[in-house]
Amino acid sequence: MSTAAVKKAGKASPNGEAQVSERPMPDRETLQQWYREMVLIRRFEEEARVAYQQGKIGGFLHLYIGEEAIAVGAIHALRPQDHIVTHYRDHGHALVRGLDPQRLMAELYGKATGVAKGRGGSMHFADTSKNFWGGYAIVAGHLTIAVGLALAAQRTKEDRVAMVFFGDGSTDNGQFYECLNLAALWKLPVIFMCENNQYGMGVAIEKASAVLDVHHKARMANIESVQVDGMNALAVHEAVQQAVEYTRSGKGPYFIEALCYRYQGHSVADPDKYRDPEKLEEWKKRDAIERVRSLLVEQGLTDEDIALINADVERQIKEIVAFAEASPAPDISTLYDHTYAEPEHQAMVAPAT
Amino acid sequence: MSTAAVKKAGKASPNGEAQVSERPMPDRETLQQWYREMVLIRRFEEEARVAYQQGKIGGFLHLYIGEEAIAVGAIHALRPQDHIVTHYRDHGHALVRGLDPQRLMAELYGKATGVAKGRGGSMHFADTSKNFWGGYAIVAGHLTIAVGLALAAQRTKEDRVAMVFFGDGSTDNGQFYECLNLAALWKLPVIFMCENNQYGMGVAIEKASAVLDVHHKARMANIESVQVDGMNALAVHEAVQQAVEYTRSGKGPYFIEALCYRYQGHSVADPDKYRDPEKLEEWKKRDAIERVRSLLVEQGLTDEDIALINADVERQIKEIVAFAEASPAPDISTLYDHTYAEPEHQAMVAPAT
Amino acid sequence: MAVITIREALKQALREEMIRDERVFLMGEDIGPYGGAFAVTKGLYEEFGEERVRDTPIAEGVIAGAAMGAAVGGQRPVAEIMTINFALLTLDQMANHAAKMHHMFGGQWSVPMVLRMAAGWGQLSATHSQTLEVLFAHFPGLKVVFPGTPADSKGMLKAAIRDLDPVIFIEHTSLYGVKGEVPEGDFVVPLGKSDIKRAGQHCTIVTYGRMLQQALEAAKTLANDGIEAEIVDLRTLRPLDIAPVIESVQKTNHAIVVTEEWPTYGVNAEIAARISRDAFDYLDAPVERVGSKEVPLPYAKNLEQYALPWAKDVVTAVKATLA
Amino acid sequence: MAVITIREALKQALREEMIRDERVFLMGEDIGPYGGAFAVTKGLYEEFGEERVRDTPIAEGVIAGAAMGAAVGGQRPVAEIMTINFALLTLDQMANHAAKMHHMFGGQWSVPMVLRMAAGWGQLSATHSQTLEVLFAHFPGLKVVFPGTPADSKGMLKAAIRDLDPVIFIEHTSLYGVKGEVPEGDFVVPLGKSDIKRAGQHCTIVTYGRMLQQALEAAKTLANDGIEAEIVDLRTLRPLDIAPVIESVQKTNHAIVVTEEWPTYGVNAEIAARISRDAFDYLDAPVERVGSKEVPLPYAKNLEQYALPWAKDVVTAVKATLA
Ligand SMILES: Cc1ncc(C[n+]2csc(CCOP(=O)(O)OP(=O)(O)O)c2C)c(N)n1
Ligand SMILES: Cc1ncc(C[n+]2csc(CCOP(=O)(O)OP(=O)(O)O)c2C)c(N)n1
Ligand SMILES: [Mg+2]
Ligand SMILES: [Mg+2]
Repeated sequence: MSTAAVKKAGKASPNGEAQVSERPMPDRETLQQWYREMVLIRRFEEEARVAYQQGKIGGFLHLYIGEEAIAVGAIHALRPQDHIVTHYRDHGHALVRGLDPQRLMAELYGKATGVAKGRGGSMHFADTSKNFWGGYAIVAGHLTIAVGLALAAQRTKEDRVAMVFFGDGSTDNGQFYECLNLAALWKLPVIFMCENNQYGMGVAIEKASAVLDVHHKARMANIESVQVDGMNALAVHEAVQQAVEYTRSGKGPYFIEALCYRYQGHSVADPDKYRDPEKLEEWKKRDAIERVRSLLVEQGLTDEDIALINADVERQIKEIVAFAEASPAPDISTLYDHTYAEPEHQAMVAPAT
Repeated sequence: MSTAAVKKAGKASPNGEAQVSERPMPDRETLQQWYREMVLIRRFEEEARVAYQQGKIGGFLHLYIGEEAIAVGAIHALRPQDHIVTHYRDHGHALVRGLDPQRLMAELYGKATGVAKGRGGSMHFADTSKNFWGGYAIVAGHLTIAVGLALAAQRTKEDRVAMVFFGDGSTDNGQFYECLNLAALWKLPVIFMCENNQYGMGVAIEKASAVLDVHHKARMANIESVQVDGMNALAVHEAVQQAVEYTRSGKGPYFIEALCYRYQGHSVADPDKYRDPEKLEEWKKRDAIERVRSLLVEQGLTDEDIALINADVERQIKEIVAFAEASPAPDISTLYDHTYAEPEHQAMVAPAT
Repeated sequence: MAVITIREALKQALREEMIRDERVFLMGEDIGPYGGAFAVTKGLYEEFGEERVRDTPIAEGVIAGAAMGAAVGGQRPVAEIMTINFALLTLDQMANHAAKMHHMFGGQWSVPMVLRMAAGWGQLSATHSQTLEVLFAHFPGLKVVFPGTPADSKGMLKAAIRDLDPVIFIEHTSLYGVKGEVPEGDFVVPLGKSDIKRAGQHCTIVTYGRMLQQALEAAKTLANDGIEAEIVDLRTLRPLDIAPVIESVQKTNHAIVVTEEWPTYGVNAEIAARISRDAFDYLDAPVERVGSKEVPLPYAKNLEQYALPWAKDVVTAVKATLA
Repeated sequence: MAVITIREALKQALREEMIRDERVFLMGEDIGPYGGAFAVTKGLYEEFGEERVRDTPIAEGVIAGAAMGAAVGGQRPVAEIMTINFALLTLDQMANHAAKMHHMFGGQWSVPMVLRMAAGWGQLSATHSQTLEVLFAHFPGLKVVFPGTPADSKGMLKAAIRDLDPVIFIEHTSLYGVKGEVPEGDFVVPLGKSDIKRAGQHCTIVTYGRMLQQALEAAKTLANDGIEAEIVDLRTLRPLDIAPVIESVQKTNHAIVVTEEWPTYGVNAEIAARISRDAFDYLDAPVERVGSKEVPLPYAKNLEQYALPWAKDVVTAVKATLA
């Protein structure tokens, strides 16, 4: 394998100094899988966008397109028992974690077969069997859940870490800070994974944060932190491997800032008039999927091999959409379901229909 | 004047490096005034404690005894137009700012003549004519008020800074963090004055904060910060002078951590069983009043001169208590007063009696 | 009179007050170049510049709190919380601080600030679909305004900005496009006054906000069946002007309270309780209550629409009451 | 049966549940070596150690939030918020997250946590004297418990800890010293059941928390005048068990709702509205409401005592209703 590629991956050490990687490059099968997953995320979201424009999907639809390297690099450095909590921009994380794509699309369609039975929609993907504890829509509020999951793991001495995804905009919120401090104080096994796409909706980070190197914020709580290239799945992967090792060894939380740029508006409804199109083009030149594709080519895959993968994704996308389309809407009679977990209290709230 | 004393005062530069002071030492009159104020604070509170034990004062009574150097050093570095906001441990700040001590004691007694007409009590001293915008009892919540006052000053281009006092325990709260970030981002003329007495009620700072050098927390928001000896009024004064100059010049907020130790429990009701009595004795050896007293002696005051000051304070204390005792309780008919400032809405809420 | 949308009415109010008074400024998330999440502030950044139209970090506590402090310092801030769901993060500032200051310090100063926020839904799922006005309305010292027409939106926002006390000003996302006549000139509608939006003699519908529009629609349907509903629009939830409600019920002898929130422990409950007591001898039937079904609002469209209250639910409730 | 204080009853509940279930742990400000601001946890740190009795920073958001996350992760956290006034800082966590999770994710998991907090006053002035249970009770998905006796305090805290859903457990500082009989053994009182605390035929007093004790006192005074009040203790405010209330009013034909909060938009309103509707044909007089005067509570003792509701106010209200 080429060490050049790994150097390019830019493994970074705690507190930001670049280091030469000693980790082996992921093998070809792995890279192929990553490539396929990133293409799946992108295609899944493109289809979702179409369905949204057709009125089949409602509410907000926040696309992850352009940021795929982060989910792929990060989540593959976790083990199945590790917990994941994320924000509303959650499609990528859910797909990489292996949630059933058909049930995810069904959730977008608001169908009874959706992962949240159509209750959550785009912002609230979850599957407890995958230790995927949900996407959340209150900026920064969900960080506490990851801190708590890490606390549970610490209490029971389980070998688990909790990873939480959030945006740069979240790091100006008080709940973020309280989470950093408690996690550091109690040495909780939580990895803070900041997807710094440099905007919170239409507000540029310069207009929202007094600190532009977001990972520096972790240091106010004495938390090890690193900035990585969020367009590069390998770089993210290495950083997260290192974070997981650090955290599993009982040293406490870890903070990773992955620099990236979303390819479209904040949500599908946002015409994105506040960003410089040229800057966006610059970022697109560093496209995460393209980067892994060219690594695969370096490693001997032909254009045909890659076309085969793409075609397989297309086939799957068709199945996904077909499943969502064909699924039934939730039955009105189920509206009150799951208001309470305790059966007797649930019985008190569900009026006879 | 003795430069030694000033060096001893330990002027510190932004971000903590010690510097040799170039400022002149306060003159004898000034020092005498500071001495008198510190004695007044201490005696005022001792009297209040007695009245509390006699049931004449209710609620919470948080004493400032041991921390007097901070109020004196800090507030005398401000100008009358500068705003002050503080927490519930507010007696010292109010007295130094020149709020009428008789009306302050009357407030403790819950009398109509109190600064807040008996509505606020110990935790809520205020006098708008002194730009003293109140003590507040929600930890960290009041920092926003100072940030807003600074914003008002910035908007109107008034030459004013806002100073906010708060404890170390407050610096673990999300509202603290949001205030730092906004103040830094908008370069607001606010001085954060942290009274680090190393405890938040019965919890030692080590059990509450992942960062023990509290002023380091300011740097995460790119705010200049310094740690000073909070037992030394001169050191505090120098640091605040420097902060005011910095902030007035438009450079934005400034953060000062004054290291201190309270001499008694969190409030009068706290038996203070969780702290090491020996450590407390160590701190008492560095008593703020003693320190200024010996400076005065160095400058030629005799024990008699000092006894005269003390006696004058005693005389005043008697008047203060007599005023509070003699004042009437608020009339029941005034209960609804000031619920709203708009007369027609006030009229809607005050039922006919 | 010009016919404009509620969105336009709100913007006019902001703009006119900003021109009238230098102390008025705006702060909030995405209100600048982005134009506001619901485009209410669109164009104001361009007109007034970034000093008076201030984008903020995503930090609701300090948005409310710094606005409060600026008000204490003599300014007239209008802060925007993008949606009422996030306003839970401002409750400490508004309820523990802004609501208390005037009283707790013996009337020395007041807090002339406005906190605008949008209630609403639209397949946004449970955390983004709440109508939580009652949380603020519970606190003496706060004022809570929830207008339902373009004229009231403009006139009451102007009144709120001029008001000496802290005002929670609630808008509804599904109302922004609603059109209506708005008088020209410096049009101000006083806070704290309920308003009869439709006269009728058979029953009284008490409502505000989005449900005012639904109630008006329901009244049309009912009129076809010969039922003339009187509609009392509360507009201000605190301080509450209940007299017009009681007078109306004394005339109609029937009352239906219609709110969008979960009725349990909602504004709905207070109004029903007040009518039941103050018009006790006039009521020919129990006060009926219409609101959302008591579940976190689901994403799926059919569930969402079913859980929310509509004109038809008002019609049903009125008929049940009159039956 | 042992006669113990509410403080002791609460501590017993915590202690027994911690012994019974390793997953139970405590977290909150000053609950460790300090023993808790109101001494409820005194001794538990010494008995269970700092892993299970965790002092926290003064950061209510993450106290509630980390407890919630630990519950999601299979633990049974009991978090303490020193006083309910600071619980405004937990509303986002409790109302936007804990309350919603079970429903919003289609029932995949639940949030078995307890958030304990003390309401109360005592010359603490406006920001430290609130009784804000209604803010939590408004949210479907939350459970809100407010016991008024030692037995209920112990039994319901144990029930709350074993409950699968998020429970807001409210105590009252002026009740901690109240004594009463508490059954021995593993004594659990189910949530969601109102309880007749005194039988009577002339009027129904609906109450909970501190006002239960005041109502019991009032009932004694009334009995001297030949008035037998029936007292219904709600105990759980959500889910609300209203049937015993309605049944009682059907018998007594008179109802008085007694709460310590500001009645406007309070729990008080909901109960009054429900009685007025569901017992419409049985009421001989309007439902009377007793609560605090609607101002931020002042520090001065005379004002404070005057603003708060007492047994004598209950007596007055009952007599007015029966007049
Ligand atoms: C507490 C809160 N405030 C405001 C919002 C509205 N809002 C939703 S997403 C968003 C921007 C968040 O930016 P960032 O954290 O950087 O994530 P990104 O969308 O860029 O991935 C805002 C302001 C919210 N959901 N929650
Ligand atoms: C938000 C909030 N949480 C908890 C409390 C209870 N409380 C009052 S003072 C205090 C300790 C504060 O410590 P610190 O900020 O260091 O100030 P100090 O009392 O040491 O001067 C606590 C926990 C409160 N008043 N507000
Ligand atoms: Mg972002
Ligand atoms: Mg302290």
